[in-house]
Amino acid sequence: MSLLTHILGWPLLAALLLAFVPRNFRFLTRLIALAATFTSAVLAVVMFVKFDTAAATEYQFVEKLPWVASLGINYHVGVDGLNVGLVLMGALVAFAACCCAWEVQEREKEFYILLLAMTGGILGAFASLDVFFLYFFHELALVPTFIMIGVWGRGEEKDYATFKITLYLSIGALLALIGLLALYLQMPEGKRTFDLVSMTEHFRGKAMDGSAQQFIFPLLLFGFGILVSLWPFHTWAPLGYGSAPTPTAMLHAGVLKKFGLYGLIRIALPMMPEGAAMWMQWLALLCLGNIIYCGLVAMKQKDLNLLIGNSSVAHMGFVFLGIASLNVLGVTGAVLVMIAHGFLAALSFGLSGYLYQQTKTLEMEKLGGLLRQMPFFGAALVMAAMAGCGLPGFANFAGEALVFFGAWTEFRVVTIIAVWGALVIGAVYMLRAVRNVLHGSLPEQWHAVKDVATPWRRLPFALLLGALLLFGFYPALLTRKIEPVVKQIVKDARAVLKPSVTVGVKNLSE
Amino acid sequence: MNVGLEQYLMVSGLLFCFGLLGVVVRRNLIIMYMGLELMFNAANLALVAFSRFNDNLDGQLMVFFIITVAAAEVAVGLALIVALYRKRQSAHVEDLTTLKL
Amino acid sequence: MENVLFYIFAALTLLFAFLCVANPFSRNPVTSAMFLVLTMISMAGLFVLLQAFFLAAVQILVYAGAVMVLFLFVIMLLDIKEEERRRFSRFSIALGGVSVIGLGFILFKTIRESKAGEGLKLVAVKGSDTAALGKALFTQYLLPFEIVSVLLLVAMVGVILLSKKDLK
Amino acid sequence: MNASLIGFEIAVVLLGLGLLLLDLWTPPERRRGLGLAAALSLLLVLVATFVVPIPQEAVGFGGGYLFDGLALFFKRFFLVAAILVLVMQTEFADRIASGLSEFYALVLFALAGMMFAASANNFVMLFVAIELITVTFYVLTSFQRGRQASLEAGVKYLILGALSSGFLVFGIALVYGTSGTMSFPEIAAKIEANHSLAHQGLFQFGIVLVMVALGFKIAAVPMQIWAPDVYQGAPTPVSAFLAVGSKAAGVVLLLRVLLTAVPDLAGHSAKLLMVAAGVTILYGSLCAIPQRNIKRLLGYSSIASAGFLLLGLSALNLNGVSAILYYLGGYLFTVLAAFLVICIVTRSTAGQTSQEDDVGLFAGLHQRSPLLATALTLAMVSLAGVPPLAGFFGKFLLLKAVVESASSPDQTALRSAYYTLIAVGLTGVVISLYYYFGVVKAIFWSKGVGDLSPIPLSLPARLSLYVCIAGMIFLGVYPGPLLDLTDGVVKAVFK
Amino acid sequence: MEAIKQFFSGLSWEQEFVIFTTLKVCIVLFGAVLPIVAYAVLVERKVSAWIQDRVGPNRATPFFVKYLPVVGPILVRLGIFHPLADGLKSFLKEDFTPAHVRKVYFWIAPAIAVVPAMLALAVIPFGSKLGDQKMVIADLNVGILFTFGIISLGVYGLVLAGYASNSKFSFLGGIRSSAQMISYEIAMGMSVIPIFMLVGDLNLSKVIAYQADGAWLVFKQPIAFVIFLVAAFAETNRLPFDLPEAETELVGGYHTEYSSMKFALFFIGEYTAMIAASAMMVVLFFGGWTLPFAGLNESATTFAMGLAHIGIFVSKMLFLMVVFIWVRWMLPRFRYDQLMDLGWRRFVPLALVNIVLTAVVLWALHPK
Repeated sequence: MSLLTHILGWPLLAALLLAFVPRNFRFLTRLIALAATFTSAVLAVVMFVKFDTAAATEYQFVEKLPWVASLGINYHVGVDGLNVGLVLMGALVAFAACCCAWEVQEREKEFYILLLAMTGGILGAFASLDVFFLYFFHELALVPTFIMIGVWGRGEEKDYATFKITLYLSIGALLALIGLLALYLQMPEGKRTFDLVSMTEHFRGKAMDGSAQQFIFPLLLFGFGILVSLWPFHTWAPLGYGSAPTPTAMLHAGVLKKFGLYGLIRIALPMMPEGAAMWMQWLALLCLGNIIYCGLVAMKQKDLNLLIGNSSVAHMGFVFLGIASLNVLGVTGAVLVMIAHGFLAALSFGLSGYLYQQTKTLEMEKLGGLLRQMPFFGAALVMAAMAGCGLPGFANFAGEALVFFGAWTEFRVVTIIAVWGALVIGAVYMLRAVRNVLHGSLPEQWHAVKDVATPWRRLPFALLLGALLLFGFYPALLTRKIEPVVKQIVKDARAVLKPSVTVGVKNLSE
Repeated sequence: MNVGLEQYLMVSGLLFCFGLLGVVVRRNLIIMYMGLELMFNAANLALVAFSRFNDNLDGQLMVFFIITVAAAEVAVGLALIVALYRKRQSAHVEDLTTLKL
Repeated sequence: MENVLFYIFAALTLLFAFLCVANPFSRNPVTSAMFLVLTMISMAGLFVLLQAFFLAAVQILVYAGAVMVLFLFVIMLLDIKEEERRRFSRFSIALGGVSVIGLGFILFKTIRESKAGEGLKLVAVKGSDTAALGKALFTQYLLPFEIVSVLLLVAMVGVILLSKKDLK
Repeated sequence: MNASLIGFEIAVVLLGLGLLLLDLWTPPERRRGLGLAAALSLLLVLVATFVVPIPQEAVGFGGGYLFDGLALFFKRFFLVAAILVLVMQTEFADRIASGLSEFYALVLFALAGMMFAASANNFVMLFVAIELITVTFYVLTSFQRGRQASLEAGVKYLILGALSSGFLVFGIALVYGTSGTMSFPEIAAKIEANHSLAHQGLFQFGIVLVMVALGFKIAAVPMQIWAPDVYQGAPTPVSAFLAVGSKAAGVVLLLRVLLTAVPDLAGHSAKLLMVAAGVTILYGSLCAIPQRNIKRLLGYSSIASAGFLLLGLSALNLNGVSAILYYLGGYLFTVLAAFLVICIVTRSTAGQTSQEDDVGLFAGLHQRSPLLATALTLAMVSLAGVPPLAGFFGKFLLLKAVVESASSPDQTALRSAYYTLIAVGLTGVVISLYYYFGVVKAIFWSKGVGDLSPIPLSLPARLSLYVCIAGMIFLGVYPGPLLDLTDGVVKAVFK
Repeated sequence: MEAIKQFFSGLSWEQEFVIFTTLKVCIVLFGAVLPIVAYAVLVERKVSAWIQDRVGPNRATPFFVKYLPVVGPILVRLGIFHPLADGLKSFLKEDFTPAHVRKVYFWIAPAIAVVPAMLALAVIPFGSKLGDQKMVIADLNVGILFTFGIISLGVYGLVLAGYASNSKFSFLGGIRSSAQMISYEIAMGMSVIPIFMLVGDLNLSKVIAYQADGAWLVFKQPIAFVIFLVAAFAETNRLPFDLPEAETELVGGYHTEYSSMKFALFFIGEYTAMIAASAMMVVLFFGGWTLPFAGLNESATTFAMGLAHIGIFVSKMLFLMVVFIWVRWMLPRFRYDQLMDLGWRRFVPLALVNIVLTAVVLWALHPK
């Protein structure tokens, strides 16, 4: 069996196993969950290391089993430069989230089962090279999210948030499903398959009918867009993350949300260049909504979690901008941001979750001066904030810079506004948050709060920070893998555009 | 005017409508049930007329089955209505109120 | 003569049927039942005009003779008081009336337009239609016949179950 | 006269008669076991359908009875359903005041009716089979005649059922009259020979009436009103059999009439089908939202499912039909699992709450019986159409078929209608998530849980639950075999 | 005479049909049925008197008859004039309508009770031929079914009478009668099926023709005859099955509230039903108008022979009516549950067995 199957299989297997563990064996439950996620994280690292960068455009670690032959559905997993980083990120974040799950005290068994199912789903969604399984795994990850928010969520608006997130995400997923089905049916009869590789090959050779593209592309764009909280369909995100239990928020905001973006880059762009050409302008405008509007909203937040949620929506704007630019720099940057933001969002939510655990509140006005009380926590939060502002040294910087370079050649005005938004607005709310939470005088009631004490508890934060820094200082680790693939995708996607438009500037790795 | 298939169908159609009227407007279960019988009879008339004018026996056989089935249905139906009446002391549709939201 | 008889029987059938479901003078269920009996009998007349003697007899035997007696039986047994204490809701009458008239109109139109009877003549029955029916019933339609027998068994079991006294 | 063709049906009827007789010699305290015996015998019949050599395609009894792949598929379907229902009935036995053996036997007769319906090839067989099913269900629905709800449900089913029968016979009369034959293939042949027949007003009117009547069986708009009331009021196993068996019988007859008899007209009435499908889905989904009674909720959910089945039909392609069969296959296990759990849970809490069958009864179920909680959760999740369960793949196939039609070049005129329909279908799915998860929530996270005593499970019930769970998961995770089967069947039958 | 012949030969088929049918109806009804009913009542009273060792009605006399020599006193003794007096009485009595009844039905019910019984006679061939005319009012192909259909309508009169009277005795009587009649109709209907299996036709004339060719069916189908006979008692509400009007329990049953002519109509109805039942039995089991000697088995060729056939038929029928009356005074009344038990659990299965038996025998004799 391929390494990938192991990576996504262990968590699912562990979920199944947990179903048979008695309820009161709490330690065993957690142990199994941790072991499974740890295994997949380690395996993911192994995979990442063993990944042959020279052959980044090839699919590696491939496994293909026929599943439903009559429909052309195969269990087909594999990674190329585009998703290898995402799988790694997913596995690491899953492990971190599992470490942070200690805050859940009731019904642990169910929680861990759902968490593991979600993990397996996420990893499967990123590793699948079959459209059906792509969707299948995504749904498998999505549904536990709803349940976890509904049950273990917090805050007064929990039920409303559950309802809203379920509604929005289901609609998004189903729209995407229709789009994918339509895509499948565009294949000539007899050759129909859900296999992503063959589909891409097919449409590369013989472009899809223009009117079909006009129809399918927006379905995918908005279907996936809703999943990624594209403005103006983003309102579920801050609310949902605000109410979600920490591990769920980490996994969803960090990893699962990226699925929509991945789908856009992997499926929509290469197969439907005409659709892309038509809609990218609009996407560029909409992403301003994410960056500016949500940034402004984030500034107004009084609750730390809502602030992080809004900022996460704002960050998605950068990715959209990168995709909209449709050149090698922009899209590579977008993928980089996806990975970086995965670590960042997980880190932020993990931290805010820890804080909530200690103080039972996240209202920034009530907090303050916690740095003295909790040095490790404070340091981590500051670094997360810095990463969020896009300071150099963190992976976000590399990604965002690439995005802006890429976008600059395409939409100057938009880029200027976006940069302003990113630098100014982002800095304002992040720094205000840091100030409100960490600095100032320490209110009486917080004298008893404790820092993240044991190394064990510190592990997830350290891991995520480490990853952020690693890829921040050495982004080529990723870009070298991403870029060749993106080149191909961009070439496909630009197939119908006038040749006068520049195709990227130059290779980054040079 | 010479009487042909059309005239029979008209009668049958009207009969069907009357039956339906009974079901829709009346509120007494038993009378509603009578309306249903009328609808069956309308079908019977149409079937016999078609069968005879097409000179094809299938329609009459169908009538035979319909009559038999209708009789069985009436037996069960009336038993049910009686059983309900014993419990409820009413045979009115408006009184069927147990099953609500 | 057949034409005249047709119009007589048809008119009677329709009149009785109407009085059965919407009698302006009485809302007594017994009256309805009796008008239904009359409808059945007039319809048997129509069957005879169509030379379907067997079915005419069965119609009277089963419907008028057994089914309707059952109805009457039940009405009397329950001694259902007349509906008159309740008022019909105007709305339901209007709605029912309109929909039924609409349906009737559509039916009327389709029957008119489809010219169903064109070129078809009533052929006189040769010999006994009963024999032909019986033959078909026990050859071609044997299976439905047997199924109906199961159905009758079910009805029998059902009626007994529904109406027997509890032994508690 | 080719009696061997109806061997399975004969076996079932004889089994029913045998039960009625055995009742005489069985002491009351052992009658409950008769149900299990019947279930085992049916299992034998089911096995026989795999073992006995079966003709590929055969017609018998004057062309009225057709044995083909579709018939066989549905016969097996009904047998499985009946076996599970019988097990459920033995669990339900305490609440049947008298006539337990008849309770079992009637299910067998209804089963026979369904099996005949699966093979109906002319309108006489259709009518007779459908009436056998319906009349049996009148009795079954009102079987708990000590309970007012049961009786009311029976009466409601009776009136509306008879109304639909009225439509059915009048429709048959018109179709027969205009085409001059009762047989489905002959009608098709007549249309083939004379196309104006298909456009004749009376003929179309007749077909519409027949459709409406069959719509009653599958609980589709406009004949859907009975479903919630009857599901709620009927004894739980009966509701289950109604939801699965009766509905599937309606589906198979609908397929036979639409695709064998009037394939041409099916194309013309696509819009009608679409409207019915859309309205049914919306009605079922929206009305289910405020429900507190679990059986009533399932009633509305069954309406929505009927809408999805019609969705597959209105796709007007063979993949749609195959999807319908697949969906039904998953639906079988899903719904029966749900009702089995309801049946067992309400037994152990009977009389403790004023509101019977309220969703609140499931509070704390996961502590009382993890197996039951799992089964019900999986059923709800599967109904909601979430992977990796059977319901997901069924809905996936249905939607796929509709999208296929929408994007096919032959259906350009209907394209926008198909898009609307897809949108409606999606809306239905999204809404349904809400109320299905309401039940899941009640199982795991309701507040104020009172009774936490464990629920004992009998061996047959346990086995049935395992079968249902396995079915749901298998059909969701590994749809290949069943899909190949349904594809093959549909292609062979409807060419 | 010539003129009359001329007149008839000039008629169209339809006109001829109408005229002769009307004639037959009138003759049968007023020439046969009503007198027979009237004198059946007398026979009933006389027979009961003999059985109970009484004299019976022996007073009524028109003012002149008793002065006739020899014949007069005998006629009076025989009570010949009692039916006349009874008829007169029923016309002249006060026709009282109680206040609590449901008027319309109260008036209609007696009529409904009479009509079906009379209609049932329409298909019975009471002779072979007179001239060119078949001696049957309507020679239907489905004769027997028609009879059963009509007889089954007879129940309405009683039920409605019970309902209209609005008193519990009447009501119970009505309910009882409907249940009883429906129940026994089944046994009755099934009992005759073997006959038609043998004959192969539902037409009653054919049944007679079949018996003319061989033995009477009463010998071939004794079981059927017994069932039919018993069911006929039940259908006509005669003792031992006269539960609907059991005096000791229900006063007068469904006709408790009736008086005068309306009561008389019920009476006529009952006796007409008896006539019909007897006539049916004659046709079905006793060879109808045939006698197995003197060439009487053949359809009549002469006018006299036609009359003889009618005479034979009527005699057979009268004999059976006497049996009806005789039984009434010999047997006690059954209990209601016994009645139902007998019908459903004895006769229905018996009739079924009989059908199967006949089928088996037929199959054995004429294998395909």
